[in-house]
Amino acid sequence: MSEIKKSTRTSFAEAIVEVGNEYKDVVTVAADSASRYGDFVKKFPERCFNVGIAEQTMIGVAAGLALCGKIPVVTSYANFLAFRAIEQVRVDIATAGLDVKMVGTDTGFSSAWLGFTHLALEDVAAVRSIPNIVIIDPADATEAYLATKAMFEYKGPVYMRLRGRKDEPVLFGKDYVFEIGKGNVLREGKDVLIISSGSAVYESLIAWEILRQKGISAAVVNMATIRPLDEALLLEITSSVQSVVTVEHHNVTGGLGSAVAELLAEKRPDVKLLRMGVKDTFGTAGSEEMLKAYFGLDGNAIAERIKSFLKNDYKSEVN
Amino acid sequence: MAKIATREAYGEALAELGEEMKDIVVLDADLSKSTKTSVFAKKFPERFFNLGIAEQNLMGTAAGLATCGKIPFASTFAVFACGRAFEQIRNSICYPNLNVKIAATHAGITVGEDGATHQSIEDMALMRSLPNMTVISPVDAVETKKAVRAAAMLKGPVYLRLGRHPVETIFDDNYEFEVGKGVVLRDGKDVALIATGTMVGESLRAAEVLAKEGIDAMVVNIHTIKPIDEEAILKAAECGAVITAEEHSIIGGLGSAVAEVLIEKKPVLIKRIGIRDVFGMSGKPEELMKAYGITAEDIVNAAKSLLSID
Amino acid sequence: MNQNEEKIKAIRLVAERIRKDSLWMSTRAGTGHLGPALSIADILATLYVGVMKIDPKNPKWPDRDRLILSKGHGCLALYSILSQVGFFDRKYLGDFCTKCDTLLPGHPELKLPGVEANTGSLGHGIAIGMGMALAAKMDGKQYRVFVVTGDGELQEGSNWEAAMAAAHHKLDNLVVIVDRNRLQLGDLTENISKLEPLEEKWKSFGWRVKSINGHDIKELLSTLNDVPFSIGKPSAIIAHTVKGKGLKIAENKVEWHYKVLTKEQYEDLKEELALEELQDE
Amino acid sequence: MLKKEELVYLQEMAKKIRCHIIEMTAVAGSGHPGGSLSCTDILVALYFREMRIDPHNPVWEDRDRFVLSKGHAAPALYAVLAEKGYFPIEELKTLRKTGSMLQGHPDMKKTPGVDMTTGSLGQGLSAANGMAIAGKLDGKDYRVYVLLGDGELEEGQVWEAAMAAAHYKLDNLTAFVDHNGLQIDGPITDVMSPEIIEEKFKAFGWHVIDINGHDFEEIINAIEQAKKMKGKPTVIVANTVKGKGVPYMENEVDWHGKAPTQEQAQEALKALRG
Repeated sequence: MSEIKKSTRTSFAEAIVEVGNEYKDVVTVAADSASRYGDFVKKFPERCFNVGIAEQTMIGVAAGLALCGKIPVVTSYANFLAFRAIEQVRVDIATAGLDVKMVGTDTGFSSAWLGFTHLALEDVAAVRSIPNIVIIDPADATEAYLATKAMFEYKGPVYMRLRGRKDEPVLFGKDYVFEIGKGNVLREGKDVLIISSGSAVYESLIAWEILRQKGISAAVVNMATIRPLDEALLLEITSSVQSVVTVEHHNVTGGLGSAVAELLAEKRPDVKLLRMGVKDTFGTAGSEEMLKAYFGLDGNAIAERIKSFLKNDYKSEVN
Repeated sequence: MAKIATREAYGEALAELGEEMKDIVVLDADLSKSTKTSVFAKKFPERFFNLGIAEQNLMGTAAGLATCGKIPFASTFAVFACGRAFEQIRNSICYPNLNVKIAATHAGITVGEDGATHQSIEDMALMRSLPNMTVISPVDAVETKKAVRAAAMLKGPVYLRLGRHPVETIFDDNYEFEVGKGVVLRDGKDVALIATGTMVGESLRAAEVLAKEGIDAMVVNIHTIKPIDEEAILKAAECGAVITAEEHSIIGGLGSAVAEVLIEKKPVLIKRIGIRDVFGMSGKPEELMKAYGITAEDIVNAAKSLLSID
Repeated sequence: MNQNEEKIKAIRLVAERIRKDSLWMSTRAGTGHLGPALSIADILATLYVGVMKIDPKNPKWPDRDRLILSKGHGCLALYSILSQVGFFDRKYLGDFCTKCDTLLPGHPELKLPGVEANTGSLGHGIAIGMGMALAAKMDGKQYRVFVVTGDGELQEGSNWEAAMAAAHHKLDNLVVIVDRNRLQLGDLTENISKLEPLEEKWKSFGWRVKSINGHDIKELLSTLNDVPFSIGKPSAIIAHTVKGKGLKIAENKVEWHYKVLTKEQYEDLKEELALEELQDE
Repeated sequence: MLKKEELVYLQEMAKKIRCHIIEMTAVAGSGHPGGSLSCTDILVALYFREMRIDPHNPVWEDRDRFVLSKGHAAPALYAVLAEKGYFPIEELKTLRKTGSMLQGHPDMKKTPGVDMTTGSLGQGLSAANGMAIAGKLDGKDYRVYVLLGDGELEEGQVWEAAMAAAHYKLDNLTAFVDHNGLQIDGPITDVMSPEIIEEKFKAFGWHVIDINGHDFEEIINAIEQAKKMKGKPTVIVANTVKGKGVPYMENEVDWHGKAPTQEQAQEALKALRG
């Protein structure tokens, strides 16, 4: 891991300008959220629309633009996009499979201080309940940049989770490859498989290091695409690694953990699974670091939980 | 046995409860005739509020009433309740843990001809993702009545999932209902059929077919999706093979809840029966159940294929 | 007869056919929203025959005018008019809610040629139409977007979000036609949540408004061909209509929002209304 | 008419509240000072002159209710509640800290005196409607106040609720619009104009009063007028200045959601204390 820090929102803003150069049909629709598009707004003012604080209209307008051959990008706080406007996302965009890119920001703990209304911990669950939508949760700025570009190479609705304005560690270098629907093995290991996405990946890597020092060999997979889930990769790894832990900065219900549980329950009932995430409770206010610790989802806490998970009879585990 | 839609039972139950509990108020968004809150409205017009086609305001108003000690029942179709007003339910009702009951009708694909926009196959997933929410999906008219009463007594937000289409009445009045407690309807040892709502009837039928073929199936009614009865599920899993059945997406509802419990506590063979991550479409309820593979026959086939793997 | 009168006569015939088709489709299927389809028959007939620039042989023609039926439950009328102007063969009308995965479901979907948006959930149409109107402005295209909404539908806040935004973006290529039949599923709109003064509401949101008789083809034609009423402003037309128009037992009756004729009733009315045989030969 | 000493009392209180807002957000290192300062005088008029409340019994059934629909102005509400005695003034320093009773947006389960959880714009008026309906239902004479932002009027739910409030003739409900003209992306008239606000509410069946939101005399007269209005809810469109009282914040959109540094806070306090 390098010392460089950058926010996923910054690299999204950079990538979207390049995408704008490349694809003339890309337009942005904002709901009082235009700043997230960075220089795109300055560079292509005629391709930017702001509908005000009206997220439902933002989605509807994007659908109309898509129906006229545009490739709209919408963005807002994940909560207002995936909660306030969820029915519009479902009916206007998903039922028709429209080519609209939806970017929810400030997910996980990154809206920290704003309190629970802005803490998006159920957005993946909400979007995943709706058919047709690809869901991407990039681990760092590099991946956010690549994913932003990749979603325009894909035709159809995409929901991407970004975080706040705060800079965060850059995990991946120039050689990193992102492909929709493919998990990336970041660390090989044989004792336990850690699957995570988004900001939880960084913490999982810290946990990996702590575990390594204790002589535990963990594999770490970055599952940036939560749907479609990279089933082939998981089935391959779990044919030899029998203990699996999912880590997400999201509610344990409905998100990555559930997706993995659904797969393994049906295909690998011999595997033991521990789902780590926010345990079916609402968020609270605090800095991102504080909240990670508060919910037991920072590197230390993850390592501790995995140690006891491996030690104990997993049947008595209550995550 | 007589077929009665669970929404009919809901309307009657509300009208009865209204007599006993003066704090109950009922809100609707222009669908009172369909959701059957009209029965209550006729009896207690001063405690009934139609807010027009405005579901977000429906939930917000219910929240406000709850802060003043009322027990609001807010009704509309499941798609609008859980979809259009999702954020309002999250922020104005669940987070403050207000005593609001959301009784949504027309859930599932058996809504029929209205088609995809009106067929709610994600509602349980959405409601289950919200902390503080209790999610109940009753089987028939009898269970619905008991569930409505239980919801009124329970303090905190409750989501009641009701259907449009008449369904067979399975239980009699002696049936005992308790929020959060699964009910074993048929004992068995080879495979456990864990079902909710309309799929309980299909599962019982499937169990009969399986019995004829020498397969002893257990049938468990999980009417409360959240909090889920882990004990009942773990007990059912002793069969060694589990099938979940729901008229809902296999993502996020009963199937996911059971998978989550079992993979962590007692891994066994599982097969989830439900809508396989696609939208609904127009058609007659029975045709649709067939088209989406959620009939007794599908359960039978799933059971057989699970057991042959064994 | 001058040209205009001829056109009006032709439109009237098309509107009559919409009504007959709606009765035919819904009776056969035993389901459907009849009342709200009958109230918009004249509006849709006028738009498709006398106003809109379309090419049914090329349903995706980029320069076409668009129509979004925001009150998607009125789709019986839409299906009829789309088949009448040639988007698809009339024989498919028999598929309305009679077979699984039909192209003609209970609410309109894009898979049917001529349908411009998936609707059925109220309060979505104006925002989608607004997106289309924005696209036209961007691309320097001349097409217009017509959105037909119900009146009760205007209780949804999403309409007012979109109305505010359309005015802000000066979308004079966007036209909303409100089917003001004064009834919604449960009751009179004014008993459920008062909409009046409706004209004032649109005006206060920055739209130009006209109120007309939604069954008077002549008035419909002249008003619809007169949009935009003002350069730089979106136009709203409040079309006063009768729910169930043309079917005496259904007119102004709230229960006919979602009710259809029985086959017996249909046979009884067949002669009087010159309806088609229910069964295909 | 406001007596001279009453006016001075309210003005002094408003000054105090504004100082709290600056201090709180500076300590928290985040928060929304601009929109808190613009609505301070309205809150002071309500809590220190108008509302029937009992800080020792925050859940008193007959109390007047207040819903801060523009929940991001929480610092203003917290400062008022603390000065009113709902909780110790010391608590204000814990704003936005993990475990604090003072969340980034108002939380009725955590903070005594907060009548409704808010923070997601557009939702407060609906909840206020519910409270007003309950009041009518129970034959109680309490009144319900709700404060909306002007940008917030862009949310459709506000108009759903506005329509319903008029339909139910909720004359026990009074809404304020904090008309400061700015939202995150810029002036409301550039981003998405909700103008003309007065005409919209009139068309939605409300009694409308237009005032200077920093003039106590006008605020209180408007409240009195609203109380006399029968059969209609009243909206008071209060024309305000975002960042009011702190020269470098006034009418500056950047101060919507940014906390002052300690130095900036000192400068602000100096200006406020005059």
